[in-house]
Amino acid sequence: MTDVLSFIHFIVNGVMDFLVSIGAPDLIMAGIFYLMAAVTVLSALGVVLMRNVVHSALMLTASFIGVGCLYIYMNASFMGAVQFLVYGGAVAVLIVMAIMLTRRPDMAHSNPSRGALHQLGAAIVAAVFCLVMLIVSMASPFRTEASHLGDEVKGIADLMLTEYVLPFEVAAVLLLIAMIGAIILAKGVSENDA
Amino acid sequence: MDFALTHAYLIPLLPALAFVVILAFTRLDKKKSAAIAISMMSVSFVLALLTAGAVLTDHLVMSATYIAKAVWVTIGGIPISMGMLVDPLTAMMLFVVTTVSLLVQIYSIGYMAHDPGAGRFFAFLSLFSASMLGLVISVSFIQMYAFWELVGLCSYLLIGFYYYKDSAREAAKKAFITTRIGDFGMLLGIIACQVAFGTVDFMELRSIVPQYVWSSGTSFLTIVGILLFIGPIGKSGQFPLHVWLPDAMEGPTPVSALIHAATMVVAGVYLVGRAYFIFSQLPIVMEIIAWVGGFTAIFAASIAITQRPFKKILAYSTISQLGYMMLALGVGSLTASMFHLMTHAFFKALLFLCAGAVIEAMNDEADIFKMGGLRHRMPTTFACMTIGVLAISGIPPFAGFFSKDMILAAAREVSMPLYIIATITAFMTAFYMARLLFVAFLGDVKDDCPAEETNAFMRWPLVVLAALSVVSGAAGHFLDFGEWIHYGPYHEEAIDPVIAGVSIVLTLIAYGLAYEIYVKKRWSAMEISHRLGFIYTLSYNKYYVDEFYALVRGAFIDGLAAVCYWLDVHVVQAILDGLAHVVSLVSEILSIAQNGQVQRYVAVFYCGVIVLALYGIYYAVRVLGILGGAF
Amino acid sequence: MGFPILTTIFLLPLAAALIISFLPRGAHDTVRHVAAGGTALALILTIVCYVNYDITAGGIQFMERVPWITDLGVSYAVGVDGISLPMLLITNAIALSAVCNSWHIEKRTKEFYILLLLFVAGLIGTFLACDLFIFLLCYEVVVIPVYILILIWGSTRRITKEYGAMKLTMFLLMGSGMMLVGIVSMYLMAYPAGQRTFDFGGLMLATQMGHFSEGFQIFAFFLLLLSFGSLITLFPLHNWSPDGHASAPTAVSMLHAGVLKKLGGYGLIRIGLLILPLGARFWAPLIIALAAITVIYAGYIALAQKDLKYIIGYSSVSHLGYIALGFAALNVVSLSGAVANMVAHGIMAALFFAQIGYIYEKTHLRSVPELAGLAHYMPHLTFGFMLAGLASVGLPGLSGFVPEVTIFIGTMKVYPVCAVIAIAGIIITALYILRMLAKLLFGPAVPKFASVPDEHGVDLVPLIVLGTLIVVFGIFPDLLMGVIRSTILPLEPMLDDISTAPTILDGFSYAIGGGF
Amino acid sequence: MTLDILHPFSITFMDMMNFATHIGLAHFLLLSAVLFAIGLFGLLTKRGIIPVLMCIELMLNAVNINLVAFNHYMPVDDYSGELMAIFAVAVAACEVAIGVALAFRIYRDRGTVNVDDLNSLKG
Repeated sequence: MTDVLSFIHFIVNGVMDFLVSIGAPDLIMAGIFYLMAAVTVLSALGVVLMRNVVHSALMLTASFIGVGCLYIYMNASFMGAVQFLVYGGAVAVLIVMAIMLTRRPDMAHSNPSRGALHQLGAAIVAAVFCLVMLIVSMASPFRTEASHLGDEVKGIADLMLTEYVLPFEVAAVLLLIAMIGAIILAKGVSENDA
Repeated sequence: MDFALTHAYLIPLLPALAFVVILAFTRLDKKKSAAIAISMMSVSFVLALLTAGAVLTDHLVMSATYIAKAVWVTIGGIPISMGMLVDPLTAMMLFVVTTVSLLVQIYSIGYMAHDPGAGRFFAFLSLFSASMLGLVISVSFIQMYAFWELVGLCSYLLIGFYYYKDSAREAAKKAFITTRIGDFGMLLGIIACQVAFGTVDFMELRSIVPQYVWSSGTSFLTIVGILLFIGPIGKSGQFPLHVWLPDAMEGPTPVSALIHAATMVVAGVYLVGRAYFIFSQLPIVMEIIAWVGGFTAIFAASIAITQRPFKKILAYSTISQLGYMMLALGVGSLTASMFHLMTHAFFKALLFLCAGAVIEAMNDEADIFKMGGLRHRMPTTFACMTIGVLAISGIPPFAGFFSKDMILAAAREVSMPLYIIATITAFMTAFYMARLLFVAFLGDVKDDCPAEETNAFMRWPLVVLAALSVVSGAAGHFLDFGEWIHYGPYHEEAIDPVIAGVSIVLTLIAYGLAYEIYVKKRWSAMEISHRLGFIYTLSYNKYYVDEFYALVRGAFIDGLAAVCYWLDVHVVQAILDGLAHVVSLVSEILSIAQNGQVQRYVAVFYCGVIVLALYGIYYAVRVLGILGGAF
Repeated sequence: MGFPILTTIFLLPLAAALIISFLPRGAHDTVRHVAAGGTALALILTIVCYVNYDITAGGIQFMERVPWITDLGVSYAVGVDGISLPMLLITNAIALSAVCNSWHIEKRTKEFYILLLLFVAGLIGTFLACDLFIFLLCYEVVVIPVYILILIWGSTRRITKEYGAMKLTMFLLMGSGMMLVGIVSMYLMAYPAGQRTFDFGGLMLATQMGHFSEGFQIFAFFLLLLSFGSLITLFPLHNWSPDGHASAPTAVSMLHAGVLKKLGGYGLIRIGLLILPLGARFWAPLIIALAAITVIYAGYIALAQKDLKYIIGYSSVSHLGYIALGFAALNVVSLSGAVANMVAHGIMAALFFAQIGYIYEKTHLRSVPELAGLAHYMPHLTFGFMLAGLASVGLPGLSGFVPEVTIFIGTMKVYPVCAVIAIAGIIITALYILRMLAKLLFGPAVPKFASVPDEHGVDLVPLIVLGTLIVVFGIFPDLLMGVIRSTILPLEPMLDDISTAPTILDGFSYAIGGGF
Repeated sequence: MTLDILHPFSITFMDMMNFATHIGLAHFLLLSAVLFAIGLFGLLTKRGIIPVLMCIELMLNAVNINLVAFNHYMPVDDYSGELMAIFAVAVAACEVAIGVALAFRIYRDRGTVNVDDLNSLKG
């Protein structure tokens, strides 16, 4: 039994060693990255290309989730959680709400684009921009080593309440103002109340 | 007597004071205004007499003058002085100007009795005299120019005194602008003097100029002299700038008397006399002066023969006499010119004041052919007028004889043609003056003639002037006018019997001719004018000089002005507007980026970002040398 | 340091504007009184300054200096010398007249006076400034109120007021742009970093020490010429001014013709000549030629005009040609004449516009053919017009005579031909001024003007203030020339030095070859 | 000089394989750039106001990826980058809230949510 087990162990070890020797963990990690990147980019393209705005919104949510996964991939699990909650949850719901409130008769063509010439121009701008950014990205230092910074949530919390306490407070105030503003905008103020 | 000399500045200052006081306080009160003006003028007159006396007793002569001056303003290191220069010439002018001014002002009390603006009139009259007196005692060209301009201003104000009449308004404008053209030349001359010699002071120039001529010749000075002479051409009504003088009759008659006799027009002659030390060095300029004067004399006389309005005839006669004075200056006789200036001042003032009396008596009817037989209605005026006519025609022993004779003699010495011109002019003068006298005063009284003898204020100045017209010539001749006022070495001038005889005979012939035509009516004046046809029309229309000027003005002033304006609006402004359009066109193009839609803004923004990023890459790679680390 | 009199003069209009801005909207009379009080007080203080100015000492006096932005070398420095003091005097005199002339404006009175006082304060500041930064600042303060004043209170005739206002503002802004470049480049060239200064005396010192190469001076002066040349309306850059006058309200026209345009001449002398003497010398023949053209050309255009404001507008263009002429002849005589003529013409033009403004306000007419025989009903107005007109013609005994003769004497020395051409301008001036006066004032009475009231009370203030100046400076010209002389005469060695420097006639290559 | 610039691109097959299998900072930056460009394209072409909002969200996400990636891969000693991303999320949440409210308001006032009709920025 032990022999068998040790054999199996040996085999597995051998396979693992083999796999490690041919760089399989990197491959798997790369595969996971590519998968998530593909989800993100393709959903993003869907957002832009779908004709129905509801589909666009779904695609947007998918893209958000892809990005959230990428955060977790980078060991930023708190950031990923925030992404899922805020984007995947709140923002997505808000946008769907907005679509519902401003709905139009023909939902199938509710996400119109501009004319071909316009699209061509926009595509050129976007493509050139992308190209430039790619060049810049490629020129960045090629680093694959992750930095080890300890517990993420603790680190963020420390920073947030020490060095960045003022922006934190300002952000809180901003959220409050945005809330009030959104309510006033949506509700509307009649001339008589002023 | 020193008092009179040191306080000669009071002579122009007092009438100026009268002007200020009247204008500020008593403008609306006729009597007070007249009283102020006349009292100030009387004091000036007394002071002028005292000054003349001082000149005689102190034996101030042309080469030894009394000067007092103070710096008026220093312009960038050049002091410009105002002051007084008293020599016999000044004294004579002061006497003449104050006398005539005073008499004219007294006369004006009567003449302006019914005019509501009389206060203003006396103010202007005082300023006029003050300016002229200031001009007379000037020590420098600049001072003279300043008062010269003031004289022009006063003539403008006084000729246009009846501002509600269009004709007066236009005449005033014409006087100012025409003399202004002369002033332009004169100013150029003065500035050229200042620039060349560093001074415009008469006494300093007097010592500099001969040296300058000796060392550098006369070519530059000739130009200066011609420029300076343009001023007198304008002011003294010489051809071709004489056109304003006849029109100046639009002013009240006392003004005409003042302008034509004592102030304004003689300023030009006086200037040439004052600056004689320059002109006499320049033969070419002297020639020009003589010929301009001679031509003006005969030209104006030929116009006067055919004119009908009383004052127009006198106006052309003034131009003609001024031509005489210029002629005298041109042929080198300062004495003759100044002598004639003095006698002319008296008899021309007399003639004008008579004209004023007559025209007022005729209820503003100026045409002599509508008068007639006035000697019955206005005997005093007639007597004075006769004396004036005799004086101007040069009948001995009246004033004009002596001065005119002196001019003829001087001309004879220098140039035969000029002498002939002067003699013909004398003949014509006698003729048209006789015509004026005969037509207006002899013959029968017209039925509707409203004329009556004038009041005392107007009558007595006539009498005084008549007396002066009788005696001034003889007095000047026998008291040796020339000993006092002369340029260069003095030599006594006796009356040349031939010249005097010829002129007297011609004058008598002219009288006879006029008598035959206009009193006896032996030949019809109409027929003669028809016979002469073309020449008559030419003369009657003043040789169309005015029309010619109107043409020139239309083409070169108004026409050019319209062209310039057109250029300004359609070229200069159009270019500017065009530039503005280019700018707005460019902005149209640029504003494609800003069509009001956020997306367009975003697109442009990202184009900008791309450019910046590319520059950033270029900067990083080329300048900083940072190369990519991905590989 | 004693009482800061110049700062007080500078701040008085601003203080008045501040007070007015807190007054209630309807209190028109109080607003007017505050404005008049402020400007009158400023005028009185200026006269005190003028009387106390030490002519024998000359130079900049009543100096006040407070460091401001020390890193850039900017300080609040004000002072007056013989050039700026007379300008300050007429600025305040014209300001008071303009305030009184606008007495009857009922449309947004409060805003009108606030803007007008800002405009005045800007003008005062430019003349007081001894620091180019302050100069620029005040110049910019001038531009904006003018635009708004024309736009709201202007009038539309041949051209719309919007067009006139825009054209004027564009020219002023273009000028200030050029000036900014010129001044900043001077600032940079004068000293190495760290010692830089905008101070006027400091920059003059830099010139004397030869920090500005000849080529640089030529370049910088050209920029200043474009800017100040358009302000004194040299020939191709003159077009904005008459249009600006025609559309502006009277008070603005008075200050524009009287002071704002003189800023060009002032700047040319103050900055152009004193800091960039070689540049001034280089461009002088060009300025002379343009000035002679301007005198004649604008005079002719004035002859063809019907609108009173255009006549005086073009007339002031023509007269400013004399100032440019006097400047560019570059000798002490002509420069004194130029400064004096700025003063004389300023008073005269302001008086003219005040009278025109009065007629326009009462009759809403300002075209010569529509007006006639005003002398019958309006003796005060007639007196004002005659005084201004005769001063304009250059009559002795009024302020215009001595300055003009001075300019002519100064110019005749160096550029006789252009001087003769310019002197011919006096004939044209007489022509259009007398034509206008004759038509406007004299001739048969027109009954429809019988009901128009003559100037009385506060309407007479411009006539009294400006008329007094005209007569006093005319009869006692040394009051003016003495002050000017105290500052101009010490320039003689410098002017002699540059008199042999190359000019544009010697060609660009020579100058630039020696410079850059 | 051209060689210098092209140097990063003169690469071998092994280099490419190595790059493809070892996920690092550059990958995330590339991903972020692509995502951003897609968002930009959408921003420029969409007519509706809500799709435009969505595209802006995409672009914000791209930026956040950058922030987190830099924090993760660069040798830093705290979580400042992630914190910035969290702030960005907070601001983005505000922006969406306000944006949606604005869209709703515009829809109510004008009856349309087309960006074409909103050109009051043009003077």
